Amino acid sequence: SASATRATRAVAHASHFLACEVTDTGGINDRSFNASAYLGLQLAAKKIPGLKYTYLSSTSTSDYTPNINALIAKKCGIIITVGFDMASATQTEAKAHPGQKFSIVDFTYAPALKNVLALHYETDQDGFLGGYLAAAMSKTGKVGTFGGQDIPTVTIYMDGFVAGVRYYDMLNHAHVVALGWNPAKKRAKGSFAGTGVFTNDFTNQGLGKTDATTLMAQGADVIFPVAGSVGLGAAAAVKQAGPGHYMEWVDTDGCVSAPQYCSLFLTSVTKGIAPSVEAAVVSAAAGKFKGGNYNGTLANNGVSLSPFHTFANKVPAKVKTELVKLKADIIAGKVSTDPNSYPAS
Amino acid sequence: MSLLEPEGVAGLPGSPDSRVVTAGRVRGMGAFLVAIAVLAALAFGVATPAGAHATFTLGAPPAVAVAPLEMSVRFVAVVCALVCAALGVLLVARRGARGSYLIFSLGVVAFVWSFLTWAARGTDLNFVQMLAATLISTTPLVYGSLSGIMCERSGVINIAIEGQFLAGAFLGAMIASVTGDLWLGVLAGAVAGAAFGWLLAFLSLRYGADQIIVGVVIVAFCTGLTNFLTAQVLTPYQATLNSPQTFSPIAIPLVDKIPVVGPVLFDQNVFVYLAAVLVVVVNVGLFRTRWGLRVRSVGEHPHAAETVGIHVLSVRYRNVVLGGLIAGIGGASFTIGSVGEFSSEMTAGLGYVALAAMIFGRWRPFGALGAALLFGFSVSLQSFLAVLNVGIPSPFLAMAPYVITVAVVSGLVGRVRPPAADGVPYRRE
Amino acid sequence: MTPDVTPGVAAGAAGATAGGGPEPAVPARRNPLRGLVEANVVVVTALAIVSSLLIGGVLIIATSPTVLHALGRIGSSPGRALGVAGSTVGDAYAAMFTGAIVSPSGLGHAITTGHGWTAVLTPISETLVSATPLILAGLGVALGFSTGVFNIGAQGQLIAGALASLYVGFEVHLPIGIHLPLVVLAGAVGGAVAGFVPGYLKARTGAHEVITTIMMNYVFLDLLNELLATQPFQQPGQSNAISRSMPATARLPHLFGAGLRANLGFVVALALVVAAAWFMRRSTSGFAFRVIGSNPKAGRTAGIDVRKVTTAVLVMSGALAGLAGMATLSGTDFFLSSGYGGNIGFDAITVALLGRNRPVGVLLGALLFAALDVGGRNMQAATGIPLDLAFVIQAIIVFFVATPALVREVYRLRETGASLGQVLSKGWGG
Amino acid sequence: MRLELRGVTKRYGPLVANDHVDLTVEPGEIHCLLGENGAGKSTLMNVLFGMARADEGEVRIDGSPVRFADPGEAVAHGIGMVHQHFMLVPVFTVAENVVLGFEPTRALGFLDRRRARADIRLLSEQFGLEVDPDAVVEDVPVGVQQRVEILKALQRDAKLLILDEPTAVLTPQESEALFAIVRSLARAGRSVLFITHKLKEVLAVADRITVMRLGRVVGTTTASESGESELATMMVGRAVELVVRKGPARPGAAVLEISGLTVVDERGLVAVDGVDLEVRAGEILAVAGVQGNGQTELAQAITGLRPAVAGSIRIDGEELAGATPEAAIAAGVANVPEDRQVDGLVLDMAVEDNLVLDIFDRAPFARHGARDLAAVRSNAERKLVDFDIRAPSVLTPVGSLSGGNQQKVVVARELSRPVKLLVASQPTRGLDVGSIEYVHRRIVEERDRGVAVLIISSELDEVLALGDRVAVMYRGKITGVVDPAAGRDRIGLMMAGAAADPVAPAAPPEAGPPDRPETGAADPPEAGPPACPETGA
Ligand SMILES: Nc1ncnc2c1ncn2[C@@H]1O[C@H](COP(=O)(O)OP(=O)(O)OP(=O)(O)O)[C@@H](O)[C@H]1O
Ligand SMILES: Nc1ncnc2c1ncn2[C@@H]1O[C@H](COP(=O)(O)OP(=O)(O)OP(=O)(O)O)[C@@H](O)[C@H]1O
Ligand SMILES: [Mg+2]
Ligand SMILES: [Mg+2]
Repeated sequence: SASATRATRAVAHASHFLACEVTDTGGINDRSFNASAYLGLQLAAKKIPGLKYTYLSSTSTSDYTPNINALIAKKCGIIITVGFDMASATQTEAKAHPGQKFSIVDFTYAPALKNVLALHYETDQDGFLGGYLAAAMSKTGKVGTFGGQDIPTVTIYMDGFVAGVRYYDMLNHAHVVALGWNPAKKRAKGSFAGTGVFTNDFTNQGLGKTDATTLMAQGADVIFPVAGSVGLGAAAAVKQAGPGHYMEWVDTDGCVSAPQYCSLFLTSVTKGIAPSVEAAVVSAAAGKFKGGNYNGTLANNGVSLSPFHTFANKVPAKVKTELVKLKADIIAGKVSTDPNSYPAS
Repeated sequence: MSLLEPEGVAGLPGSPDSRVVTAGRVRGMGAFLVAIAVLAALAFGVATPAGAHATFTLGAPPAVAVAPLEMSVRFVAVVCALVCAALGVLLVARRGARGSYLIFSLGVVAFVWSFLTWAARGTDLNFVQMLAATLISTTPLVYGSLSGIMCERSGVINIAIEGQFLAGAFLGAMIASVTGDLWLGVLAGAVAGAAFGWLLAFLSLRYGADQIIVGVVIVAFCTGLTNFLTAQVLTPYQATLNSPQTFSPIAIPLVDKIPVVGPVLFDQNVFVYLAAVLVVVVNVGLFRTRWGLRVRSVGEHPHAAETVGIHVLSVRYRNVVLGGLIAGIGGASFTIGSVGEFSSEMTAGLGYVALAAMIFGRWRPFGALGAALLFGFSVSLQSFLAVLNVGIPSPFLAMAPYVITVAVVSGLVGRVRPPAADGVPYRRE
Repeated sequence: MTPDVTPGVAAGAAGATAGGGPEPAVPARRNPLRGLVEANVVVVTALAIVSSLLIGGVLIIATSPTVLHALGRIGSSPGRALGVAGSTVGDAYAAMFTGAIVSPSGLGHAITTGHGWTAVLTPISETLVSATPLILAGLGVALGFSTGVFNIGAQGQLIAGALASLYVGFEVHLPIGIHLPLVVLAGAVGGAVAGFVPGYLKARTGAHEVITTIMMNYVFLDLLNELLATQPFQQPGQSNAISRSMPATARLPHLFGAGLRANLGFVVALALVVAAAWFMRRSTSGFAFRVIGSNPKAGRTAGIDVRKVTTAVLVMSGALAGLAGMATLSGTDFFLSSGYGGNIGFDAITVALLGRNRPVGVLLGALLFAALDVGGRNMQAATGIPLDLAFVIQAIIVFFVATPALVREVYRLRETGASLGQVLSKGWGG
Repeated sequence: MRLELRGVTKRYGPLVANDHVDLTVEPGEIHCLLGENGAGKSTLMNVLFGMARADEGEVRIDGSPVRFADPGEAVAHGIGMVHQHFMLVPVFTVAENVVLGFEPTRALGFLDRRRARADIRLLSEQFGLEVDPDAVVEDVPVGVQQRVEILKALQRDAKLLILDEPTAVLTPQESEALFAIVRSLARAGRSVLFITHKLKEVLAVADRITVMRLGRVVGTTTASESGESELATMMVGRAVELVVRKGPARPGAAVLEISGLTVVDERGLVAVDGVDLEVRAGEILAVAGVQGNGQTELAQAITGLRPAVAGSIRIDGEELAGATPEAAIAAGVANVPEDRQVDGLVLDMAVEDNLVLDIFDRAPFARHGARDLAAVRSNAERKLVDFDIRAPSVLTPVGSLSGGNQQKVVVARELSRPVKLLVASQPTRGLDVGSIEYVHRRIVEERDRGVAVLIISSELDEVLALGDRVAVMYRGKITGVVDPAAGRDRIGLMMAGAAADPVAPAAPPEAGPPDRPETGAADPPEAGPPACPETGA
């Protein structure tokens, strides 16, 4: 945010547009959605010269409303709110200020609101690809995943991952199992309840280390943590476990956000928060903002697998081809990402 | 603690601190063991189908050193229940309290073993790796509680451990990142922790400020400052300022070849070894040396120490700074000993848990180590149970370490006696 | 520590000759405001705030690229460099002030035009809203301290209180006149239950409350997470970890109209400040609490049931923290999610000690903390300087307030009146 | 060593604790320092020992002026001090306490335990101060603690030994043993500065006597030149009655009836062993005994502070065994506890609050849960006058009163409500003669008003002066109840374990059940010389 200060202080020339973000309690450095949304603002600023941006942190849930109000008072062109916790505060303020543009990360309103662009991501789709890749790369026949908290934005990844593993298993009769997440048998719409391994904490990296170690102790050799910066703990554990242990990063491209562990990352299962926030800001700045619900999918690149980076040569060409085909099949709706569509081995 | 008698095992009777172990409590412990033995026999033995087996994998995968061991769940349950019950009866029947905790712990271990076997029925269980997972949470707690012991044995309450952790983690990461030298990072962490130890000493010893206020505020200050600097400085310059290397595990020759535990216990990074060394050093220092005798006298009865020519405030100053230094090294272990970067509030309240471990361990290094191990094991236990999918909702599993600690403290530890002058400001005249 | 007598050297020095007869009386202690109006305290506190702002200013300068850039060229244009530094810091603090108290220009505008009063009052209203849970939880912690009980569990108790309030809020359907008091009561009961556990364990088994309350914080945090994801707490139609909302009859009414968030919770907090002051000073139970806090053995000899008092203290302390949880839920948030409560339970410890464990002190300490919080938010919005700086400044203020001798030394003040640098907490007790 | 103090002045704010004090102690001299509570004796010693800094005046050792910044320097100059409140670390062993600050070490600062133990053995043989180096100090009787303190000083080779009220907690036999040590030290050419309130001791042991009052020296004399009453007058500034004036008791019905009472101490050892006792209205029963023979636990059981393992305690027929302190208070028991600072007072609370500590929640001091502060205030003002409590104001924290006045606060409180039974443990410990006179008079007044009084004291003089009957306690048992006229020697012997009746078997049973917890160093150190037997249990 050093550049933020610079940006706010820079004399506006091209535009007087101000883009703002309210973080949730995780804060701007959470290596997760708050940081990604902020990156979206920075990207937008690069695109539109003179665009200014700023953010307000929330230290508790009761900060949401005053923070939003403070930004409304600052005449922000668009206010990005981050996380489903803020859904009701955002909705209330959006209704009270119909002229104010909002965008909320990780939520969908039904019915959609006119002045809010709700951003939602079907990360089970790329999670599926991640699971497939993990299963294909596993030598032990076991892969593992764990989450930061048992909430839909986390478990949707895990569902997709497990589905991908089971799909691979079904195709190849490889007896690969996914540890750490048991998707619910009956998948109600919008509900992914199941049981699994969670740190119940998004800052204690020691717990991520413990869970990864435990998963590896039970035989997993590819770990997929869905827990923000707690995933770093898992990376440390995977590194300590030595050769033959890999992981997949989540949300952003791990080789960019956690380059020190790039050599461990088969790939990253990413969620396009930054580009979609950037798009929302750019459209608002250009006066083309439209409220409603945005759904990030493989089709619109709202979710995707990152490049293989150091594994570019280690992932067999066959697997690469299969992944490309799978992606197309998922987009086409030919392959389901519901883990319970496939037998659990 | 007797100068002229060998140090008892931590937490065991044999010192004035442990007078509180009463015959009634020992009998209660025995009865408890018998009760859980019955529970194990019924729930894990009788209620389990005869054919259920669990596989014990020993050693670190993928290079498993020892052939897996397959055992009947029912068999393990019955054997463990018998052991547990026998130890319980022993506790009830025997006279005297010496060794009670050891016997009790063995009984509990038997119970836990049968429980784990039951939980792992139909799959496999790597008990050795559980130990490795245990060490993850244990290590920082050991540093934190040793820091507390250093300060409080000299009569100054150090509630600022969490803050010293953060400072050590932050500066350790930053310096290691900038210089590329991990040892400088350790040094920086130590210096950061020591600086806040010094601040605590300066404000509370020199100006008589309330030790707990200063401690609590140091935590608030370090949290705010590291968050502030992370946002202002680290994040924009992540690549140069916040990308340190991390210490790699070092296998200790020979002992790391010990089957089963060797690869787990003796292939750790320097922070783990240092923690172990510090436990011994602090323990020996406190209870066997002139320095320790003086420190403890200052913590128990500063006026008495003063009358024999000991400089109370200098002793306290020195110890509080040393304590901060230890916490700072512990803080560095969060970053350069583990994940290789600083992130906001990454110490996640472990400084406070370390404080609890210190009290739980009765202000003794080995006691605190025991408490930290118990906590670490509880964390790893809940993780294993989650992976084994025992069907307990995850938040309840997450509570386990805390609930276990409360239960143990209430049921077993009871009243603890802090150093008599702990937290009492010393003023001459 | 008794709140009203100053032990130790200072009071002893008030006596004259050895074994002497009646002496000039020590300053009257019945006036609860004594400690506040004493020039010494006011001056020290003011200087503490000023010093902290100065240090905060240094931090702003040291981390602001704009300023550093200008300072880099201080040789060529020193005036400009200093000007940039000064205006950066000045802007930040001005934003803090207008965000927390009042915007002078807005006030002027409102006075001349008669419009825009809501905007003028918003900062104050927000400060009161932020202060409310701090006051309540701070009172709880202070009550414990003055009784020798170290309650680090306000955070967990606050969550327990909020959960209980919420349950009564959505499960019970009654007119507001009955429902709201029930909701408030539920908050107190929830916190009280959470406080009872460590209290009972301490009284019965001697389990140290520092250990048990720290652990219970985590337990309640996890319990909250579990309940948020399950019936009946989870919001229907949601799979997110969000609770149901409080119905209108369970919400604390606004004090100054719907435009301002200040609500009845603050009044409840104020009432409890008065009640707590009365309780500690004038009630027999409060006296028993203080006796046990100072010398439990003498209390026991005098026929006070130490176990009962220990349990009662943690129950009351928990109830107050529970009310803090209720106040935010029922006053402004109306639902719970996993970040609920922020850091209030820990801030409450600082506030209690900053207020020297006296109810009025807690009130003032909480208001100061809240003003810095709210002002810091505005500072971040206006200048981009992270809110965390406000927390750093809070901490430095407390450092100074807790160390009056240091302030006096720095500013070369003479010591007058009672010394502030006294011991407020009683260590671990054991 | 020749010690001279010249014009030493020490002020605490407006208070002048020492006012131009001159004092000379010759080599080989036993010099007694006398003075009422708060006269400034301890302050003077603190100045001498480097614990307080004099505002004016100088200290000379063997003619050359010295200034001590801290006790370490005083020790280096050959001064040793046994403090009024022992400066021992309770959880350390005897050996650890003795060597603290002066530790024999091996390489790397490791303690040399063997040498420490050997050094202590040697010293204790040399001076006849028997101690068990491995005993934990908090477990040993005060008499032994006293010896440890002296050993500490001797180990540092003190040429001048300061003893601040060393006999306040000792039995006559222990005191005698101490005097023997003191005399032998003096014979060896060491000087001793001896502070005490007990005039008999002064006359028995002192070569010269200096009396202080209100911070000033009022005179120096010798034992042969003066008698008890002269010294008392010099100290207090008025004539003091040294003998309690009391008429014969007129006992009424039994108020306290104890039968078969058994009580255990903290460590689960039997402390009171099947005691039967009866105290009637209007009489004073004094329980004599060396400290640590179960008197403390007896008093605690009667006042509800400690549960009875077996037996019964009845007050006016009402069973109180196992009752709470609250119930005991309600039943009409007043309790002057043994240690006023620990059990009797809340030191940082005001005098007025301490005066209602046990009745604060009753009328007239409270109504409907609210305290009546005016009533509390006026009560305190009355009590200050009635009991001659010297305090700057009723609002002064009681901790800043002198010890004597603190004791008066406790006594005043306990005697300010109608009671049936007064239990007073060591009611005059550490008080000056004037204060003792006063407290004794009040106790007798209570008796004459028909209160049953149980005095527990290790002070033989007090027992003889106050008791209408004397019960002697030894190793948890009452070894006999005798008339005070039986005489000092007889009772003194009984306190040492001799039976009341020469025919009765004298062998007392071992205290302590077989299943006592193993607490390592906690074993009772039986270390007393034959003249002054103590029990560790
Ligand atoms: N640290 C102190 N601060 C203030 N006043 C003190 C301090 N120490 C002693 N005094 C005062 O000095 C006076 C003399 O106290 P000192 O302890 O010397 O009396 P003493 O002669 O030893 O009495 P006693 O016989 O009760 O032991 C006391 O009245 C006390 O009020
Ligand atoms: N900090 C202090 N402020 C005021 N007075 C003090 C202080 N410290 C000690 N005193 C006073 O100094 C006197 C002597 O202190 P000391 O601790 O020696 O008490 P004491 O000798 O036990 O009294 P006594 O002999 O009467 O029992 C006491 O009257 C005590 O009230
Ligand atoms: Mg004295
Ligand atoms: Mg005295």
